[in-house]
Amino acid sequence: MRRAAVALSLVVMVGLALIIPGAFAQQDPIKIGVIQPLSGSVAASGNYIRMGAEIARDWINGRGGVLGRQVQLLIEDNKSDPKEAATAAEKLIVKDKVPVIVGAWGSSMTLAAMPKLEEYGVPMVVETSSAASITKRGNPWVFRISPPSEMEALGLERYLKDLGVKKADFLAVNTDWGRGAVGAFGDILKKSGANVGLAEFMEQAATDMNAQITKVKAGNADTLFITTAVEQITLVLRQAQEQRLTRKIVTTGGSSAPSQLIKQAGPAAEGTYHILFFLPWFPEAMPDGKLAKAFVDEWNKRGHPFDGLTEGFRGHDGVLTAVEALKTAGKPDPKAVRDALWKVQLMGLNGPIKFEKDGPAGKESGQSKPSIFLVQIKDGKIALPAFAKK
Amino acid sequence: MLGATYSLLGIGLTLVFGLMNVVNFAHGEFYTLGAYATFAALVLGSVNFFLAIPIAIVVGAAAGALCDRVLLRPLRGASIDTVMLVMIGVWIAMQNAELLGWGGVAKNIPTPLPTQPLTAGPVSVAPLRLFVFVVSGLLILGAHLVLAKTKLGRAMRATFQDRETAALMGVSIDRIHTITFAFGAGLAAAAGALLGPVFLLYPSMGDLASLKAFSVVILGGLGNFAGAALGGLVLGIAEELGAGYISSGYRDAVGFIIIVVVLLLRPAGLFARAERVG
Amino acid sequence: MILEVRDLAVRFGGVTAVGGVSFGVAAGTVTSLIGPNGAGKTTAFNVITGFQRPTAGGVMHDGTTITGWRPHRIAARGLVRTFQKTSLFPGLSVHENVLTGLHLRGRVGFVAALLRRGRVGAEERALDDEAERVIGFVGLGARRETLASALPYGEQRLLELAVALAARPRLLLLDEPGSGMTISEKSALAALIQRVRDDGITVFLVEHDMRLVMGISDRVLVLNYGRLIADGSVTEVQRDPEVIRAYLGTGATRERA
Amino acid sequence: MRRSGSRIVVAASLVAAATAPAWVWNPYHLHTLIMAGIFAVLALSLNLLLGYTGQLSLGHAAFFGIGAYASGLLTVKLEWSPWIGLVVAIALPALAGWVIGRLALKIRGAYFVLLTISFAGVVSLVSVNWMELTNGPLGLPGVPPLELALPWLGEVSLRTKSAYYYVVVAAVALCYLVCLGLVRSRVGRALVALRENETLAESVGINVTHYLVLATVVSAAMAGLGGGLYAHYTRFVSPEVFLFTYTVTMVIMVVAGGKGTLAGPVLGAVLFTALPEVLRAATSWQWQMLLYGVLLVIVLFFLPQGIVPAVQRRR
Repeated sequence: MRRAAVALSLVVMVGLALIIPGAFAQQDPIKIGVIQPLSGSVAASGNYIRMGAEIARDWINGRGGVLGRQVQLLIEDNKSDPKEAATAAEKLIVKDKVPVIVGAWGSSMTLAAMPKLEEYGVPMVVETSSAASITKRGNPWVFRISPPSEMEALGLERYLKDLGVKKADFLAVNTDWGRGAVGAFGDILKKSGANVGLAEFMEQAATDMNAQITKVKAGNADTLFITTAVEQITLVLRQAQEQRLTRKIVTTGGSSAPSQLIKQAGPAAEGTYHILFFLPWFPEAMPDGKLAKAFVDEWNKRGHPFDGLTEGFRGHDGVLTAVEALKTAGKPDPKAVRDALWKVQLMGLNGPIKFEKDGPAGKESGQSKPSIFLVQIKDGKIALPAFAKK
Repeated sequence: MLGATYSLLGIGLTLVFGLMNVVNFAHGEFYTLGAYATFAALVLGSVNFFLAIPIAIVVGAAAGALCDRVLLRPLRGASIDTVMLVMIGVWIAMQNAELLGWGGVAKNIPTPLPTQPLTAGPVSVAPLRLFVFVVSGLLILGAHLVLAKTKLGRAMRATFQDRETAALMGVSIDRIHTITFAFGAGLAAAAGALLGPVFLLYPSMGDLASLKAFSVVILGGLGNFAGAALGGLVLGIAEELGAGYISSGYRDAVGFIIIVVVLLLRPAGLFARAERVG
Repeated sequence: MILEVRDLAVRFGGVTAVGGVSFGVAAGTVTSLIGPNGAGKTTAFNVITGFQRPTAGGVMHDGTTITGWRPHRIAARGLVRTFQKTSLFPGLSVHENVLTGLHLRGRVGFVAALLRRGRVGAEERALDDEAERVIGFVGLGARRETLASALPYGEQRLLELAVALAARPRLLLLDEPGSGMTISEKSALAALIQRVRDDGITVFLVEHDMRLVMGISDRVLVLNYGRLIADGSVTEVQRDPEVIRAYLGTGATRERA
Repeated sequence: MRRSGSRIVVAASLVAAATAPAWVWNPYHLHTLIMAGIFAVLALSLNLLLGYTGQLSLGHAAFFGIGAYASGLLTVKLEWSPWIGLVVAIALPALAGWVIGRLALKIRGAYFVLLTISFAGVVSLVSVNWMELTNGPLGLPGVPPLELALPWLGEVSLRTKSAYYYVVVAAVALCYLVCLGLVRSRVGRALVALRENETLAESVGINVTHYLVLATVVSAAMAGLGGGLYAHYTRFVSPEVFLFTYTVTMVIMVVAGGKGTLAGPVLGAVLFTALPEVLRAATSWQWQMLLYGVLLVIVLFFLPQGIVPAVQRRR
């Protein structure tokens, strides 16, 4: 019988553990779900976005919240794993009953969470993911403020001549993001009459890229496009310098944190170009200079790493978008928020946010058209290239 | 270049397995610990870079000794899977503790060495990499000398050969196990301290290190010191060649494929002498 | 001859363990293989039961060459062995040990195990009865549910014998079954071996205890440095001058086995 | 007497499991239960190798992932019926298991572990790099849900959680019965003999190769079934299915639950699927995985044999 008792108590414990937390659901603040990779391989970026989201929350609450209620962020870790992203979405929607979610960083995580949005009818503001398929799948609950690689490449098109790109190689992280960027930028280059050389990939966790750099060095391209997280860019730049690779280097994706590169790669970063979506060095040059300035100041005041700003702004914009939709909807109801998202028109840190229809007719997802900026590292400082100044 | 640090990682792992029959999944975490300890000593404690490395080794070894004393000693005699799973738990806990303590943002260890590469004819080498290679080589040599020449080393080898007989000869098995584990952890920490400045520091950096260490160990034969040292070099070279000639995406596959082939052709490891049967 | 070994040689690198040995084992007898340590007795056993490939020579069972066969196939022909070092299924009970030994007597395969529960049940009952019989035969009836690893040493050796008997041997090869046993246990073992033979099972024995060997053997083979130096009845072998020399020469180290 | 006690518990849990959708009103908890069910299939599968033959496969995520991809690819790219996909999700890993089993003839213990890790590593890299087949890191979105065509009810979509829950429970029951059938027969004893003493097993006529390959094939097939169920449930497959963490989770479930027992893996799957969710509710994200690791160490420290054997010993 003792065996039975022990087994029974285990079952009861699990049951209680599952049920009790749900019993204390509070009514007061309006909840917004946030799904980010807070641990695992891409934890750094996910944490910056969390910090940005928290600033937006505090500002909004400081202004009296939304609909007369405070905003509460329910932050979930997707551990850089799609299964966890789906589970987190399920939890946020079903248990916490959030009317809107901001997330889920990587494209595979967003794609894994998307069936849940459709299943329960809850909208999600996608803040980072770049895969084209996210808005092309016909999921009418998806609203993306980050640019898919195609859009980013289009944004670069106008600078291609000034950059003087004739033939370019690609070095990208072997993920949906890196693969997508290589395709998109390659298409734009071909369209504008430049040649596309090598496309080399590296694993997300790889630390030694010498072999890829050797291959690039053996080619005759004039430009190297790099798409990966800032840590890996640092390593690539350092190793490229060790190998004396002389190429014009352009990083894509907007998260390359040039000031971090200056610190960690030093002279190896000199002369490189970076596509960014937020320029914390020149807040006044941003579409809403005052907002940008305030955000940068607040970020520094909180002691967050300055280098995280190029990512953190997305958390702010994501939450701001969600709150704006809540305000328009007038009630924290997922369906109303979804309808309201179509009407959102606001100025974020990146620039204007307004959703256009994308994807199969009748089931369109929302896609905002983000602003795209280009900076260069010059004399150990970040500079706007002459041709990119407004 | 990296081969030498792979060897350091592999030697630690192989010793722990050979002597203690523990599959140490937390091995990479001692590597991470070594890297962060260097960072802490250097940046927070403003200690000289060359002093920070031995500090990191000591910290790693101390953590290893603690881990053995607290977790492994009471579990001696438990099945190998149980112990392995405990180490998996340690791995998860340590990695997340690092995440908690240091944050997920990558850190950089500044070095006093010049970044301009040294050139000798067609070969160019970064001074830092040369430094890493030389120090790793010295550490491997040192570890070998400890094992081959000292009384402690003899006791360790005796334990490896035959635990009961060693115990009869008055060797304290518990003590030897603690020392072995600390030794392995210290070597892993040394690898972390050395590679930290080459790469960047982040909490999950140990995962890749563990993977490499396992590849090295299997290449060299489980429990085989010389095999691990050679295995590290072979893996380092094979990866370079593999990435150069095959698609770079399959770079890490090279390690796996070597493991499979070696296992099938020479299950005792590439450098094991044929065992006498009977 | 139930078993014939012809010109058997086994070399490890440069070391010769067995160097060209030929002998036969007659059906229905107890035949012993003796010799000083390192004489190649266990190696010969290993070759006969398929655990070791010979460098040269062959093994025939009932006129069929079984050299190089895998051990389980040889076992299926009725050649079953025990081991010098105690070899049991330590985590299983006495009953489960014997049931596992009965493997060859069952027919149920993967598909039947999943689909034909009725047949499995019938077979399991039959095997259970058989296990009961074997356990009773070696006198471990009272220990049925004890874990093998928890048995005292002497009973572990009996259990080994039971597991081997469960495999329904026609030729039972025992590798030092009496080592480590007390004198009274050994005499019980001797009686047991004779009962096994009376059941029609040929016994081939490697043993150091001369009293045990001489008491029960119908025939004795003597191996020294990998060569057969004597082959005959107990009395013949005891008088053989070469045997006496071999034993006196190495007598000092012999007891260490 | 004691037996009847445990029977009551078993019966009660069976009734609870069978009626769960009726009283688990929160779909999130049902989701957790479905995931627990899928992991129970995986844990049972791993247990067959680890618990019975004593061979630890640390590449089990490979079989799981192959199953998920097989079903995902057939249904997404060729638009075959998910049921056929599910069958292939069982067959293909079984084939892979056969290959691994054959390769592993002479390899045991730690070497087997490393062989399986490497196998998983290679498969995972293929899934990332073979863009034409797998979509690479982009993954396969839009895996269709399982549909059931019943002649008297018309087409029933198993899209709803409670319906899918029963599919998963049926799969767990099936795997449990397969394991039970094997274990309680001559076949199971042969597997255990492999674990306990391979040499002795051979000497009493057990064909070690045959049973090792058999165990690997059955185990791989079950893991593949788990993968297929996963693919049609989350409706998205990406290379992350090969993550080492999946294998680690399975091993945790088996060893902590009690390897070599049938109830252990199932209990382990339920507990260790629920634990992260409990931690999710109990603490902020920073502490979740840290506590998970610590709890794992504690469980093993005090119950090195696993929960079920510990409970059995105390009866």
